[in-house]
Order: sequence, then structure tokens, then C-alpha cells
Amino acid sequence: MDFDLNDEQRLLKDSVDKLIATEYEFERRKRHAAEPDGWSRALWAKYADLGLLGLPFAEADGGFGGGPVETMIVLESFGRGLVLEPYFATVVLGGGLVRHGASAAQRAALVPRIADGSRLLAFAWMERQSRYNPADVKATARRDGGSWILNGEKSLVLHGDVADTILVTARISGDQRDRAGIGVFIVDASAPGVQRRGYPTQDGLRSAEITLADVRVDATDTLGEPGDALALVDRVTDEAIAGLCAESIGVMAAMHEITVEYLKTRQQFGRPIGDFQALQHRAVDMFVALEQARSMAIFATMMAGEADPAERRRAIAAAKVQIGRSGRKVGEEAIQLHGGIGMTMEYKVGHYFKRMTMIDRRFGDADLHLATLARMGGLFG
Amino acid sequence: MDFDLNDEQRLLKDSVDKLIATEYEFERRKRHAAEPDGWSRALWAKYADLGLLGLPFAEADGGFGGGPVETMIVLESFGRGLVLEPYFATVVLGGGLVRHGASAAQRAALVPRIADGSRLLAFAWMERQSRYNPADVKATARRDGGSWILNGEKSLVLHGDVADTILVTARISGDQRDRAGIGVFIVDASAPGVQRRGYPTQDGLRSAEITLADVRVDATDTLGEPGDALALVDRVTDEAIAGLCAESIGVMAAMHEITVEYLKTRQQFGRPIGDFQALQHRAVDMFVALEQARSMAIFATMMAGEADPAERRRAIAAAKVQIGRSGRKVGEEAIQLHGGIGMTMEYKVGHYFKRMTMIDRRFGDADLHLATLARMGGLFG
Amino acid sequence: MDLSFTPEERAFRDEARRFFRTEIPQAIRDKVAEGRHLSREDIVTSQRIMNARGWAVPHWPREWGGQDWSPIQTYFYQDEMQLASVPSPLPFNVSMVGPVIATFGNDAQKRAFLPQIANLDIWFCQGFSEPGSGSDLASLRTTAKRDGDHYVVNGQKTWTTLAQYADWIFCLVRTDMAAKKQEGISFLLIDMKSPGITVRPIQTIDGGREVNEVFLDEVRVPVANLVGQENKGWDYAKFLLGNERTGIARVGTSKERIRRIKQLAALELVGDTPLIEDAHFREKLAAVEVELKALELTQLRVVANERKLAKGKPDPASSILKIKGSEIQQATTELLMDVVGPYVTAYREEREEGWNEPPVGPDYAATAAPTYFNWRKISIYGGSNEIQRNIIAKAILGL
Amino acid sequence: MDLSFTPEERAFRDEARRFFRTEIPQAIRDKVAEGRHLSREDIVTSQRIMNARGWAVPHWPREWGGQDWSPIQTYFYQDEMQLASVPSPLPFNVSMVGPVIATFGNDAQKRAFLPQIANLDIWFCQGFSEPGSGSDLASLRTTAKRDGDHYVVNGQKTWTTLAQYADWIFCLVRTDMAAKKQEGISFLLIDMKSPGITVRPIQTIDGGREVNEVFLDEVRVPVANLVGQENKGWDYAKFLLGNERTGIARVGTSKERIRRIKQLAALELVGDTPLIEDAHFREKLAAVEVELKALELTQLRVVANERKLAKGKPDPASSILKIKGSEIQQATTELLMDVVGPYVTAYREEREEGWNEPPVGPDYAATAAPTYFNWRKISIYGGSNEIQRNIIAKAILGL
Repeated sequence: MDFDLNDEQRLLKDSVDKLIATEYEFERRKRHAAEPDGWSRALWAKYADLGLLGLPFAEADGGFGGGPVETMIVLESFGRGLVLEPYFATVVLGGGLVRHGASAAQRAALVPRIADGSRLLAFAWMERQSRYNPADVKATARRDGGSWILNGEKSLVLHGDVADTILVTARISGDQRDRAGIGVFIVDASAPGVQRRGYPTQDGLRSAEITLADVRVDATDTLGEPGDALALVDRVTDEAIAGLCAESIGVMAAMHEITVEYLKTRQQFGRPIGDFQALQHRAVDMFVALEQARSMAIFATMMAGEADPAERRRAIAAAKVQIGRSGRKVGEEAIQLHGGIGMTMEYKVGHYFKRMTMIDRRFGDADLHLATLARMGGLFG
Repeated sequence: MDFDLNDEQRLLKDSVDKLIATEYEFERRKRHAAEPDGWSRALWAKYADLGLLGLPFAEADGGFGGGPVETMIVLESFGRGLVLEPYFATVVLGGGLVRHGASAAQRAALVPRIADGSRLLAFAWMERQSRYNPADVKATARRDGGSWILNGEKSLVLHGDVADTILVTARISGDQRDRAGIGVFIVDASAPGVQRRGYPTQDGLRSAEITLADVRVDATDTLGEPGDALALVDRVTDEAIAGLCAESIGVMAAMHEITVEYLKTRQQFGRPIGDFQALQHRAVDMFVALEQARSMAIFATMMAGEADPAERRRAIAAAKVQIGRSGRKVGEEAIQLHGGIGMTMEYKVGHYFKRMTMIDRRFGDADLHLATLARMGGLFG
Repeated sequence: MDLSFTPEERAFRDEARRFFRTEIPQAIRDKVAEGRHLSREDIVTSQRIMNARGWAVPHWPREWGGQDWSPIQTYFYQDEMQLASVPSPLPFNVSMVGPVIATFGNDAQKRAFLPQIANLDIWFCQGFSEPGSGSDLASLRTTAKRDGDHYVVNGQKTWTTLAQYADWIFCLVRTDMAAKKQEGISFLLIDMKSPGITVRPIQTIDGGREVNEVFLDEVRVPVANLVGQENKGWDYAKFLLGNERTGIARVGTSKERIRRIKQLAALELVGDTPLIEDAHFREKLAAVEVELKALELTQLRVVANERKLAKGKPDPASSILKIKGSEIQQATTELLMDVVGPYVTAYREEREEGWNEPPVGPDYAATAAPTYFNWRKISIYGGSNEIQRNIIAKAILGL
Repeated sequence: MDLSFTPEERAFRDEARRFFRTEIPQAIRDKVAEGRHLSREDIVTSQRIMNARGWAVPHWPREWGGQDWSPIQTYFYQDEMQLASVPSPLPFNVSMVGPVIATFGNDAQKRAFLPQIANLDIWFCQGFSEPGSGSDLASLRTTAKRDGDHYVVNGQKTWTTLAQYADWIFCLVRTDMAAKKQEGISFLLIDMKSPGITVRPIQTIDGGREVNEVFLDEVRVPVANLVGQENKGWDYAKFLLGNERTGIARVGTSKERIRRIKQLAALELVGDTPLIEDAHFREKLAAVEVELKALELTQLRVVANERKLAKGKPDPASSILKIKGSEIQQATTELLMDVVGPYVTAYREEREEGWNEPPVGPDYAATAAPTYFNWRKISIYGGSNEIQRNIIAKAILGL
């Protein structure tokens, strides 16, 4: 066991950190947010140049062969910058489905275009009634000769407004919440019958509501086993949650640093408020919460590739619980210790707080994952 | 609405507080504990003289006609003294069954003897398997001519080791956990077939395991409706929990006072530790927890006599939740803020902590009552 | 000790309930219940209806519209107002500047301002906080220099709630630069239309515009607008800040929000089952209800104790109400997010005139996260919870 | 970054597991698992078996029995020891006085003491704390005055764990009364059989006798028993206190207790249903498991970081291990009470020779409350959690 980065990982981290520190300086971030898509196409090209967009894909497919640790490095840094570009949607979610579910031919078609930045992906798994259950699918896929015909409505599709390719879960057979009978379909966003309505999210990203009306895709445009793709979805979801954990560490660490810095500089009653022991101890409790979360983000990274789905799910659920709880504590305390200034859009800490709050609500909140973990018997035999 | 005590209540409070302050000074308490029964018969006589033993009974029955507020006054004071005498077992539990379940003839026989201190009562409702469910009764009562024949084992009977009269739940009909089919029987502790084994409890009181082997009681020696006595048990239990809440306030208030006093006097690093803001804020959080608990003890007192059993149960469950949670916080913090000295038997705060911990485990802990309350739909419509 | 309400108290409660639920327009009350923004017009309408009934300023002196209510009546007035989702009469008017003028102002000021303040014909905002002052309010640096019949005011105020609607601002200003911190401060009433006043909005993290910066640049204020004595303003500020004892816990608001949470959690399905039947959710909710019931009783105890305290002397126990009240309100905003689930994430901007986008998910989803974000403020403002702990430590525990 | 263990690391773990589970008597390990008191004999037996294997003092210098293990090996050694409910080698011997003598003692002291300390032929207790010193250890007042070849020691020590079993005590004493607080302190080894030493037990709230007061009245100590230099004892004390970095979190102990909680909760019925199937209980337990897993990783990170730190320089991050480790251990004791339910209340005295009463309720019930009571100490001793927070605030956050 070795927690140190190797030379390549260190290089990756340094270059991403440097890029984000520059490009995601607070005022510059506002400019990215003001662009038409709500993020920067120019930066997206830079990510491609740096190899970040192809990072997790096999070299044979045109990627750079990075593993979970490399993804963790990138996402932690992106969390620290509150990055707006659709990296998570395209590379982590979409890319995950491609890596684990695509045929060689599909990979040959998709990976180079993801890696060079010319194709954006989104993963449309949620529906109005599904809450966090990816098996709760009403959208249908019906075979028609050499095609599938898709119908239904998908909701809260992260960066679905800009995606070129939308990966859609739809039901081929079975009842509304059956685990069997689900397929993942590769839908071109410009295909006839695809309608989408984009909107901002609370944390400055974008999502979309997507309607599919008799959308025709080729019979081969499926990922995983049509009718048995939920295992693929679970696997990618678990990987994605590990990614959210890594992103959270960047978010939390930034909030903690900003808060400690504020305690050192903000004067009240003739001295820095960081002199007050009650506030010191609360900053320490934030730090402990952060370090515990960091440990679980590492654990999630370790276990994201675990072959046994039950083991993997328990580990990921545990990590999501810790991230959610630590994140809430660190975020709420960051705001409280700042006082009024933390409540304003003009100051950065509130934006971290909002991102952290939203991360807890993606793929199920801490309560839900705790219930899952408890139902599965906990972590220790 | 008026939270002030009236003149009589004030008089009662002053006299009880004065007695307890004297008789339950810490060193004197040790002497009471060292007596053969683990408590003081002499003090019991004083309680009788003061009218405390007859307090809640109707004047017509030979009591003093006190209500829930009067009982609250006594028990809060007793909590502050960590009183050892079997007041709760005899007057609150046993007396409650008598008040609400006894016939006029039974009251005439029992109340004067309770009030003059010549008869001690205990309530034997728990069994080895029952945990906190009073309907889970395996002990049996079988009709035999003009008698009932009781068989079974009752467990954790508070002050069952010294009781002259044991009030026993036993099953007349139905299955082990049926709410119907239960009677409450008046058993003379010296009756043939009654065996008991006394032992100390963690908080310095005494309990007993009681075996009933073909114990014969008269057909009229029942309280409430034979076969339908669980409503009586619930009513008395709810009253008793309200009493525990009141006792808890005395316990918590004492812990808080002792701790604040310690913070003011204990010197470390050249100043009283109460100068450290982190400790000040924790003493404040203890205080807030105490005051919230005090409010709920008052609420329990208000609602202990509520006619609607469901309303009463929700209110009592809510109070027990608050008492349990506040008590744990106040107790654990009291020990922590004292440091090592709080961990010793020679110092009083640990004894309060132990009593508080045990109160949480009597008639169900905070978790159980929270689950009950949640199942019943909460407090607010 | 009598732990039940008298028939008179109950009758008053029923009357308050009837009044708030039938006289204040449903549309305004729905906005409050749903956590949506109120327009200036909404707030004015509601307060004028109350004022017409004599209920806008019940705690004022009788001659200026007060009601001489018992503490329990005042409690029911506020509780029923909150339960009915009626917006409180503008606190800057009725709880802050009004009582100060009524107590320390001269007759001319009372006549000129009090009726208009009560009826919200004049809208006041509060000019206390400054950049950098925070919890250390007395460190303020805005100056007022005497120039004939005027003061000339220079400086900056911040966190000025709803300054964009205000006609007047009451300000703490430094009139004696040589004096010690708390001395040398005066209390001025300033017309917002005065030349030299600029209002700049501060957007809060929920996306709303509630607070502002107010810049004062050579603003000329008639000396007649000084309240009380020059350099005694700190005393009036302390009076003002200690004034609002009941209602600070907002028990009625939390009760109403819990009712709404239960209602929505019965609609929201997790699979086939309404969320309200989920044991974990129910217990989390019940735990908040227990704390809220305790707080309600704590508040009643503080209220009942008021009679014994010197008039205008704040009870340090009211700091408990602030601490617990804010924690409970914040907990209810989190529960509301739990109800909404994934739809918490969608942002939908609300303008003065209403929503500008169709809903994403259920129509009650859009306000969940903004309310959670916005409600973080209540443990910060009005004396942060840390300051409240300091108060209890010192004034009650003697530490 | 490589987040898996090497084959060598895994092999070492398996060997440790086998050793502890097969070589240390089951009867001793059962007592630890059940939270019962260990006799002096139990502790000696266990440590001697480990010492025979060379595993009593692996962190000592090689020439005195150390093993030069990697941090991960040391981690597995402790984790497996705790998982197997093996009593740790007496910390006063192996983690405290042993390393001090090995580092600062002279050759004669090393030869005379180290082998006997390792084999528990000599049992040491710790004479640091005094009445009134608490977290402010350097305020100690026990004096040692030079008289020829002896020091004459007068004073009182307290919280002396297992002094009733001890052959020797290592003491901090004041040898220069004029010097500043931390200066003028020396580190003495004192034979407990010396005239003038009295041990008085302090009963703790769980009913046990673990700690004592030790009175020193004109106790004559040969100058040869001074460790290191006179008046430099504070440096050795700091070395000693900062020494135990790993193991402080007792992750293995908590894992083992969670295993036991699950086992007992499967036996304990609530109505017809095993407690372990109660959703609330399971979630409460799972929440502790999450924190424990996080702590395990945090500990591994601290351990891995050790290589980069100067030898003997404590990592302030180890304060996290102390804070979280004690909180989690305390949480497990509460869960154990939840399992036992009403039978928590019955008290059953345990004597050296075992129980003196038949059980009330299940036989595992009797230790639940005493363990909960006793475990309150772990957030107090070894530098209270408040002191740990001060350390992090200063050394890591720079506040």
C-alpha cells in the first residue's frame, strides 16, 4: 500500500491543478458561466489537449489508459475549481458506459471523438417518478426490424442540453421497476423525435428534460446487453459516485482552507476571530470531517473497480454516506463561520457550499445510502 | 397558563428540597446506601410524616389529593438528591395502579398503609423475553374456584426485593404478545410460591428477579379488569414515565450546576478552565439541552392525565425522547468537562451520570420512543 | 402551576386564527407557505389589513396603537400569524424603529412617524451593520458631522434588508470621533430620497435579492431627525436589539412547515410507497417535532417570565429561543429537500412577477434548495448563535 | 499511488492473525472480547508469549528486541492483535518507559531494565499526573531533593493505572524548584517496594479498580535511577507522550466489537424479530461502521506518512486518530447497551476470581453499562480530546 502519487500521477496533478488555479480563478469562472452554454468551449479544447478527455480510456481505444486514481486526481482538482464543463457527464458517466458497455467497433467510433473534444455525452437514466432507482424505467424501446423505437421522458439529465450523444435507459420488457428488461441506447441528440429543454442547476451546471417520441436508433446502437443492461448502469453509477467523492474532496478542502484563512484575517473585537477557541475547535471538527471524507474518497477509488458488485456497492454506499455527512458539516460550518459574507454570491465559499449540497443529492443522498448499506449488512463481518 | 407554583406547591417544594439537601448530602447518601436494604427506613418514615407517601392519592382514600404537578415537584427534588428509597416503585408505579385500578375496598385497604409507610409496593410487568413490551406476558393466571393460581417469572422488578405487595401482570388468555387477556394481580410477597432474588442496579437502586410457582391469590385480588388490564398498565406506565422525566430534570440540573461550578474553580494553565470559550460554549449547549428537557418534563406532566390514550402516548413518547437525548448529552459532557475526577465513585457527578443513563433504559430508550412517535404520525398535524 | 390555557386565552387564540385565515388574502399566505418571494405590495397589503384591525403594533404604547396584551395573547398572536403563513408586520418598522421613536423620540417625531410606520405608509430599513463590523457592531465607522441645522453623513451600511423598497433608513452614525467605541454614536432617521444615497443589491446564494449595501456620500440630514440625545444612540440600539423576545423562535412557522412537509411527503412516492411511510424519514421528522414541541414550551416559559422582568430588559433565556429556533427552522428546510429528492438540483429563477420557467419535477421543488440556502442566515443574523452562546455563558452561567 | 497491499504485507497479516488466534489462550481473549477484567496473570501470560515470539516490543531498537517493521507491518500487528482480542503488551512498559530508557538511559539501565520490561518480569506504572495537574501536566509539584547518592521524593501521583500490580513506577519529579515550569523536571525510576510509598485505590464509576493514587513520603531513590540528565525530564516526557501514534485509534478493537454487537443482536429478539433486523438499529450501527472504515483509512494514511517524518516527531494528524478513535469506541459501547436493552440496568460485581452472582438476563448483559461508563475515559486520558483539538488548531491549521 502506498498513498503517494507516482511520477506520472504527480505530473498529471500538477498540470491539472495549475490549469484550474489559473482558469478557475473566481472572476474567470464567472466569465465561463456567462458563455452561451454556461461553460467554456475553449477550455474544453484545452482539456482535450492535456489528454484529460481521453484519460480513462484504454490506449488501444485511443485513450491514455488512466485508472481510478487518475480520475480521482482530475476530479478533486475540478472540485476545487468548481469546474463548469461537462467532464463528469461526458467522460465519467458517458465514458464509463462506453468503457464497460461498448463493443470494439463502438469504442473505435466514440472514444477518439470523446478524447479530442468533438463529442459530448450525457446519460439519461432518471425519470419523473424514479427518484434514485435506475431500474424504475417507464421509457420504452420497441424492436422494429433493424431498429429500436424509443419513447418516453427522461429527467434531470446532467448536461443533456449540450450533449451530442445521449445514452438513454429504456425498457424492452418487464414491469416498471423490474431490474431485468432494460437497455442502454445510443441516441444522437439531433435525431428526429428528440426534444430537450435545458435549465441551470442550483450549483451552476446545466441539466435537461428530454422527451423521446418515436426516436429510431439502429439495432446495434446499444451498450451492454439489451434487456440486461442494469448491471452496466450500476457499475458505471458506482464509478461515478466514486468520482463525485473525489470531486467533493476538492470542494470541501477549498471550503476549509477559505474558512481557516478567513478566521485568520477577519478582525472582530480587536483581534482575528480565529483567536476564539470555540471557533478554533469548530474549524478542527471541520478538518476532521474533511479528512474522514478524504479517506472514504480514497476507499471509493480503491473499490470502484471491485469485481463483486455487492462488495462494490457496499463500499460506494459507505463512501457516499461519509461524503454527504462530512460535506454537510463542512459546508454549513463554512457558511456559519463566515457570517453574512458567506451568504453572498459575490464571495466564493457559498458556491462551494451549493455544489456540495447538490452532490449529496446526486445518485441518492446520505440517508438513502446508509439505508442501503444497513440492509446489506454493513461493512464489517 | 401559569408556570409559577401556587403557595401550597411552593411549600411542598421548599420542604422536600430542604429535606433532600440535608439528608442526601453526598456523604450521607453513602450511609443510606450502606444500610441493609440499600436505603433508609428512617427516611421512609420521614417521607410518610411529610405526607409524601400519600401525596397523589385522593383525600377520600386517605391521601393528600396531589396531582401530577405535586408528583413532579417531589421527583425533581428526589432526582437532585439521587434518592434511594423505593418511592417511585411504591408511590408512583404501585400507587398509580392502585389509584387507577383499585376498587374502593382495595383502596381502603391499601392507601392508608402506603401513606403511613407500612407497606411497600412493586410492579412486576417485565419478563425475560419482553424487552419493553408490557403485553409480552408469559406468566399465567388460572382460575381455580375462588382463587387465581399464578405461575411464571418476572424480571427486573424495581425494588421487588423489599416490596410487601407485588403487583404482577399475568396472562389469563390469549397468545404471548396479545394485548388482550392480561390481568394485574395483587400478590403478597410472603405468599407461598413467591421466590425472589434481589440485586443492585447500576445506579445504586435495587431490583429483583421473581418466580411465581402456583401462587394462590383471592379472586378479588386483581386491579383493573382481569383480562383487560393492559390499558391500566399503559396509563400507569405513561404516568411513571412523566415521573421519570421530572426526576431527570433534577438529575440533569444537578450535573449542569456541578459542572459549571467546576469550570469556575478548576485551574489549568494558570486560570479557571471556564475561561476557555470552547468549554463555555459546551456548558451552554448542556444548558440548552437541559432547558429543552425541562420543557418536555412539564409537557409530560401536563399530558400524563390526558384522557385520549393515543394523545397521551405520543406526548409521553416525545418527552422520553427529549429526556433521553438531553440526558445523554448533559451526562456525557458533564463527565468530559470534569476530566478524570468525573470518572470516580468518590465524586458525585458520575453517580448522576449513571442514574441518567439508567433512566433512559427504563420503559424504553429514546430510540424506541422515537420510533413509536414516528409510527403514530408525530406531534404536529 | 396551571398548565392549561384559560377560556379567555383560548378564545383569543380562536379569534386570531379566524382573523389571519380569513382576512389576509390567500394568495399572499400561499407565497409564504411555499417559500416564494413576496412583493412590496404583498407586505404592505397584509400589514395594512392588520393595522386596520389594530393588530399591526400590539406591543406599542396604547396611545400609538398598542393593545396591552398579556404575554400569552402576544404569543398566540404570533403563533397564529405564523401558522397561517401571514407575513409578519415589517419588523424594521414595528419592532425596531417604531418602539425606539415611541420610547426615545420627541413628540413631533412620534406624530410624524408612528402612525405612518404602523400602517406601512413609510417603509423603514435598518442601517446598523457596516462592512467589517459584523458581531462587533459598535466598531461602526459611518460619520455624521454637524453643519448648522444638518448632519452631513458619510459612510457605508451593509446587509440592509429590502432597502430597495424603503422610504427611510434608521442609522447608527458616529457623531463624536474622539469618544470610546460605544459612546459617540447617534441614532438618525434619513430619507432614502436624500441626495448622496446609493443602494447596491447584494445577491444571496439562494439567488434572491433581499439585502443591499447602502452608500452615504455627503448626505445632509436635518438635526430634527436625530432620535433622543446626540451620542446616546448605542443605548437605543441595545434597547432595539433586546426588544424582540417572543417570536424569535418562530415556532408557528416551523409547525406550519412541518405540516407542509407531511402533506408533500404523502404525495411523493418512493417506488409504490409514499415517502411519509418511510421509517427513517418519519423518525428524522419526529425528532425535529420533539425539539419543536420542547421549544414551544420553552418559549411559553420565557414569555410567562416576562412579567417578572424589568420592562425592556431582555431575558438572556431568549438566547435559547434564538439558538434552538434557528436550528429547528434549518432542520425543516433540510427535510423539505429530503421530500423533493433529486429535483432539489434544478434551479428556477423567480422574478418579481413570478416564475419565468415551467417547473422541473413537482411544482413545489423549486423553492426547496433556495430555502435551505437562504435559511442559513438565521443562525447568523440578529446576533449569531455564537454571540447567543456568549450571552448565556456570561449572563446565565456566570462564566 | 497503489491502494492494495503487497503479497508480503498480506502474508505478514496472515501470520499475525494465525499467531494471535492460536498462541494466546482463548480464555484470556474471551475476557477481552466480553469486556471483563483481566487478572495480572492474564496480562503477564499474554505478553510473555508475545515476547517469546519476539513480538512484545517490535518498535524498540533492534538490539533490545525490536523488529524494524514497516509501518504497514506495525499496523497489521496491532490490528490483528485487537481483532483477536489479545491484550496489548503493557503500554507502560513497552510504549512508555521502555523506549525512554532505550533512547535516553545509560548502558547499565538498559541492561538492567529492558529485557525485564519486555518480558513483563518487571511491571511498571506511570507517575506523571498529579491532583490538580490534569491537562497542564507541567504544573506538577512532586519534589526530589538530592541527598548524597539519593533523591528524597515527596509528593502525590494520581490516575496511576494498575499501580496495585506494579513493581516499579516511572515518575516525573521536580528537581529544580527555582526553574520555570517545564524546566527543572527529572525522570526517575522508583521501586514500588521503597519505604514511604502508599497506594490507594480509586474506584471508577463502572465499579472497577483500575486507577490509584500513589503517595510518596520521603522516598529515597538512588541517583542511579535517574534517566538521562537531571532537569531534562520534560523532554523525555514529551518524547514518551508523542510516541504512540499507531494503535491509538484502536480500529481493530472497534471492528471486533462491531462483530460482537452483530452476533449478539442476532440473538436478541424484539418480539419475534432479531434486533439486527431492526432498520433503526442497523442504520445506527452502519453509521458507526462508515466512520470506522474512514478512520481505518485515515490511520493507514498517517502510518504511511510516518516514514517522511523525523523519527520521534509526532504527526499532529494523529490527533484525528485520537478524537475519532475515542468517539467511535464510545459509540460501540452505546450500541452494546442498545443490544442488551433493559438488562443494562442490573449490576453484577466482578471480582478477581470472576463473577460473584448468577447473571440477571443474558450473561453478556453485565458488562454493557460498565463498559459504557468506563469508556468515557478514553476521550479524557492521553491528552483529552479538547487538547487534541488545540493541537490540530495550532499545528495543522495555524490558528
